[in-house]
Amino acid sequence: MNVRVRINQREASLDYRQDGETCRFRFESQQERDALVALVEPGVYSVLLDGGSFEARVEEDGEGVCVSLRGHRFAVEVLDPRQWTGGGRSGHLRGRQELTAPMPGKVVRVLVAEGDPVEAGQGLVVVEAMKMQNELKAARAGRVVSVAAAAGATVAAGEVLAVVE
Amino acid sequence: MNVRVRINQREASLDYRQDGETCRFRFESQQERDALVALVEPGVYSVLLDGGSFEARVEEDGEGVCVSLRGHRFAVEVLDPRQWTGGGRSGHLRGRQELTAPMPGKVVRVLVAEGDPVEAGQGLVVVEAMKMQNELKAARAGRVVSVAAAAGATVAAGEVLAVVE
Amino acid sequence: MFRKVLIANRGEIAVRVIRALREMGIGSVAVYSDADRAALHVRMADEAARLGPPPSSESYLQIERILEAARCHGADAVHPGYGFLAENAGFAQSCAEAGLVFIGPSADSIRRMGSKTEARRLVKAQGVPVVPGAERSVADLAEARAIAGACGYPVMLKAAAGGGGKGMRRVDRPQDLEAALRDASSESERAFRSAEVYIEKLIENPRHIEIQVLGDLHGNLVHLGERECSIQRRHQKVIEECPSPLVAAHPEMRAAMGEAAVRAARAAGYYNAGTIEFLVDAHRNFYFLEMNTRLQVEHPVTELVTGLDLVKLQIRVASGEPLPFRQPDLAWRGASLECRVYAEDPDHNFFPSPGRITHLARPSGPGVRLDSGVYEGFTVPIDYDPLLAKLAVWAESRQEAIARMIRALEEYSVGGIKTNLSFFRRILEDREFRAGRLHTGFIEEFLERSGPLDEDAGLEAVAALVAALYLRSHREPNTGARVSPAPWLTEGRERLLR
Amino acid sequence: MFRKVLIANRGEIAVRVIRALREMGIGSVAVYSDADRAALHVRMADEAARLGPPPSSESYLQIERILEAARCHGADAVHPGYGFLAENAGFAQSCAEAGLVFIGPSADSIRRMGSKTEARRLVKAQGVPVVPGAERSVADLAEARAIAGACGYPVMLKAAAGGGGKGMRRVDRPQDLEAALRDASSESERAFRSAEVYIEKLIENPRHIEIQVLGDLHGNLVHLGERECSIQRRHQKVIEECPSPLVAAHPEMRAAMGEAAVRAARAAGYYNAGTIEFLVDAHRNFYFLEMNTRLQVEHPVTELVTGLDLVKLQIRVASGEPLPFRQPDLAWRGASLECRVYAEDPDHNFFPSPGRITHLARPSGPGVRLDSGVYEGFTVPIDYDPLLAKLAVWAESRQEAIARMIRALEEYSVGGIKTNLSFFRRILEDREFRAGRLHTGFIEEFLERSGPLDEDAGLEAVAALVAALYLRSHREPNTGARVSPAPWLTEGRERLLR
Repeated sequence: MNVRVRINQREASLDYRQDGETCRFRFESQQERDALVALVEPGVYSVLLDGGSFEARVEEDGEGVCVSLRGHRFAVEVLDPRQWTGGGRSGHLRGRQELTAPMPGKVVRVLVAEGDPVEAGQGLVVVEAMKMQNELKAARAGRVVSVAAAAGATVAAGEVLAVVE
Repeated sequence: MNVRVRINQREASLDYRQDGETCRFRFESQQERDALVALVEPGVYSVLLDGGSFEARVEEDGEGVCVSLRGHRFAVEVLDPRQWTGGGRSGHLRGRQELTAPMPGKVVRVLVAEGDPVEAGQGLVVVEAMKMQNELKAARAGRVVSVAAAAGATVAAGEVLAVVE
Repeated sequence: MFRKVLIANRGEIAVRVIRALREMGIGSVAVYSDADRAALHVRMADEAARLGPPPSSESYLQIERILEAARCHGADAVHPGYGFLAENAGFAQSCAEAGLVFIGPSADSIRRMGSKTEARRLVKAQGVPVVPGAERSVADLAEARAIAGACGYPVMLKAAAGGGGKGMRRVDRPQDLEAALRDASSESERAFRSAEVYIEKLIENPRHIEIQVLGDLHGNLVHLGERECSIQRRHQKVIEECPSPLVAAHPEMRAAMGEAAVRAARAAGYYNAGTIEFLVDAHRNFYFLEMNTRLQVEHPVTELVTGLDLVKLQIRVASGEPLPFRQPDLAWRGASLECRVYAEDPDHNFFPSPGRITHLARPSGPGVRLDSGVYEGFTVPIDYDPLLAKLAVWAESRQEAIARMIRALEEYSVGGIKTNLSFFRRILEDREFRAGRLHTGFIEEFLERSGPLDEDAGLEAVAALVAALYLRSHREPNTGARVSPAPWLTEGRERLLR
Repeated sequence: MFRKVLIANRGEIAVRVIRALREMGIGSVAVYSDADRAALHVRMADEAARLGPPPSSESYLQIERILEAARCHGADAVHPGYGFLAENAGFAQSCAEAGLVFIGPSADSIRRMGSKTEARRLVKAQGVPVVPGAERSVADLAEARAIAGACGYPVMLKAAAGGGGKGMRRVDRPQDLEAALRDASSESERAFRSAEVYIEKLIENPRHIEIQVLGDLHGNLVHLGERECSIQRRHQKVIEECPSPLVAAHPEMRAAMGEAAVRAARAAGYYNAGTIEFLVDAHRNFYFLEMNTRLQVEHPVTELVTGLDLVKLQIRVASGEPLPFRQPDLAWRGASLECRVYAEDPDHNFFPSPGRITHLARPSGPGVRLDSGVYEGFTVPIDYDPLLAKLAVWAESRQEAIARMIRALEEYSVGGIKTNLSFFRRILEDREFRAGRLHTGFIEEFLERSGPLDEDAGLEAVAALVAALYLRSHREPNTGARVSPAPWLTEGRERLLR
């Protein structure tokens, strides 16, 4: 199976075929190699490759997965080759920032209003969760096009609080 | 729901009805009481009853379950009231002993032959498992009616090795 | 000795106390809010009593309900843990009035040390050095300006009733004072129900070194040595250790600080376990900061090095037993470190991350101690502090303890929620940390100077392969376009950690 | 120091060694049989090499394959653990010839101490007391009869190459000698590939107390105090502790036995870690039993009390470093106990119980150390020793350590297979055990005198309710008759445990 993957923001090719525990694969232009892969616990793979023993823990992370491996973490998405057109999509979203609540909590203060210009790093909304106040900041300069958050409101993780363009 | 249970060889009645986390129940002739029951992990129940906190771990054990509770273990079967006729069945099997392998292993020696009389406690078959030799003994006196085990054979847990009547 | 003790707390500290009680043959009564019905402390206790809805104001801070639970369950003593009501003199008083032994100091000691300004006056009178600043809370902005001006900027604003870093603000310039005063007061009001704030001279890059003290009801009072807690983020301790690398290099400091701590505690008529926190400047001068009139989160590092069990000793002295040792009997062996494992996302500005723990692998083996309040399948509530567990190690030397901690962290993983586990390793491998050059601004400096982790191309190939195998078995064949992570989050992450 | 070490073992001891290597920054190479592809030691090691099919004769005992793996992976040393090839002089020799450092004593020391009869001669010549008996293996039944008659019955038959209780038989009467000799020889042949057996006078109800020794390549040799291992079943240690309650009551014994142990080890030119086992009679006379020329299963209790890391010290001295301390530097603090957790059914005559672990709850918290070789989901193979894990605790006193162990055992549960976890608690709560009146026949006596556990009617009600709730959600409505457990098993269980 030949797929393209995006690994920590970088795109790469992966060709692999599985035959029982053995997995013959080629990553990018590296040599073709045989890995022995065993699923030892749900989401945990033991990989023996070139004599090395690697334990990889996979967790769902949005649309992709997060692979923890020897203290390193890799965000990996497997891209559908039929849909992949070479990065046009991410450009499409570039101008728009959706400020989402990173965790469930309570809105303590809204620091901006619709139409306000904001600078990169400017605080937009303060959310309290787990006894800590957390200021959510703008990643880039822009203008606030909408504010969905209201002081005192309870918000769920991922809920859009404001949009900046 | 009114059921009969067999708990550590003793038969008893249990009447219970569940309403969310609350479980109103009566065991034998005890008072009717409310327990708060939460399934906290697969097979693990947290029970709050009369102010006490009880953690019960349930494991499948043959046809019944084994409940571990504060260092005690209870073998519990819930008996189908339609089938339960008062102990006639266990009497039916009383004369026959099936010697089964309690664990997978290898038969090292067979110490008796068909037709041999055996005494209670007499060794019948030696099975090796996990680097230890284990002598399986007769629970009661009787006569060997069949021997299924052969030295050198690999046996599975529960496999019948010999029958004594 | 007590027959039954109610633990007026939750999480890992409630579990810690239950374990001690069990080993002492004393019954334990847990209390819980509706968010904690299935929490580990409820599962482990002998008995349990519901307090109320999830918010701590309606449950763990409800003094009357806690006393009622103690009555119903026939408890004869109460252990407050840390946080919640642990430093609430009114609670200690109410326990006494209800005929319950409060396992901690007297209400009077809590009151005297609980007011940071009174505590300053008290210990200063005993000749214990204090940070220059005001001896009382500021009345208004004008007074604050005057005091700050007299100390000289930068200054620190601190909640008079405070602790745990809440209600604290650093002020570098006069024009920032007003906003900082407002923020500190309101945070203090929320956290401690007191808006009182006082001002101290800010000591630049101090070390935070504290002394554990322990006293009985018979006038015996000893110190159990120091802990260094300079590794903090937003005034919250993150990594603690014993011995302090500074004290290890200058052993005379332990006796000097210990003696000052005992003097300070004695001035407050102190008994049971308590901690005197000091700031230490670049010249190894130490200044009284505050006293925590309770067990500390980081007490395990002292236990590992002294071989004592502080919770059992708390219970023993509360029941009237004399301390079983005197100062010269104490000995410190080896080195210990503790990491506080929080439900927070280190890759995303340490935002809290409550939720269900879907996977939990826990470290063990030689020299590893895990005090955890959670289990696989537990839902970490949004309502309380995000502390999940404390991972402590002991080894013969600090360098070995660091290596052991890194090994233990490799064995530790929590799935379903984010934790700061990966962050510890980065600090523990830092050259400055290893050299013991610590100060309370360490983490901020570290975050600024440390770049992104190097990625290993060999590991990348394995990660890609495993991800592909996982996704093939966990996902429907994909026919539509995937949504990429919001550029917002990605860029915010990069910027914030730079 | 070494760059990479191959661990020629499996299970908890392989995990133990890997942890030490990781903390020392040394690479680790695991080896595995096909039954252990997914075993914890393979998962945790940096590298792994397959040896062969499950039977140990085709995998963990395959010297050539192990050496080949070490070569392929570039290991420069081999740690043998315990069991398998740990006391195989030929293996130590082969390692040396292959240019690999064997982390243990010289092949020559193993050989001299490995022959129990030569060891007796060797240490006797140094004035170390030995149990009366033959200095060499018995040639035939006639000679055996003569020696046994001279010693006086009862006598013990022991494998000359033995260890771990295999190839041992107690003989009470002359007429039992022939069968016992045959059994002991064949068991020894299977276990050690040597049918040689020797005879010793049986000391009635002795205590088993052993001394840990440690030596470097520069002639330094110290003892690390004693361990008492009197709690045995079928000559397999079950619970070990340090200090020995007997030695704690008679402190002069530690120095006397330690000095004898060092003398015995020195006679064999010993270096690295080893253990001199003694039997101690009712008059506190001690007799050399044998030397184990390797790390012991029960080494953690010594580590917890001395604060030393025996595996790291083994590695250090093997690499040529001198011992970092001398005899007077050593100190013992507190008390430690260890329980060996086996996959066996204590309610059913301790039959082995391999299989898949469907559930695993592990103890932790203050003073608890778990050295485990398994995880939830692992299938315990039928091919090896049933040791799953070792649970050790440390506390300030023996009584506190016992209470702590009971607490830890309550937190520990293994599902899917049977274990002896419930059995420990019964022993730990026994009055004789608590009083420290131990001897190697303790468990047999205990099983005879202890009745069935009292059942608590209050708990019965809870158990019945939970079982009903569980079965309703896990079973199809039951329409046919259930099969009751075979009367065979039920009655066998009752009888055997009485």
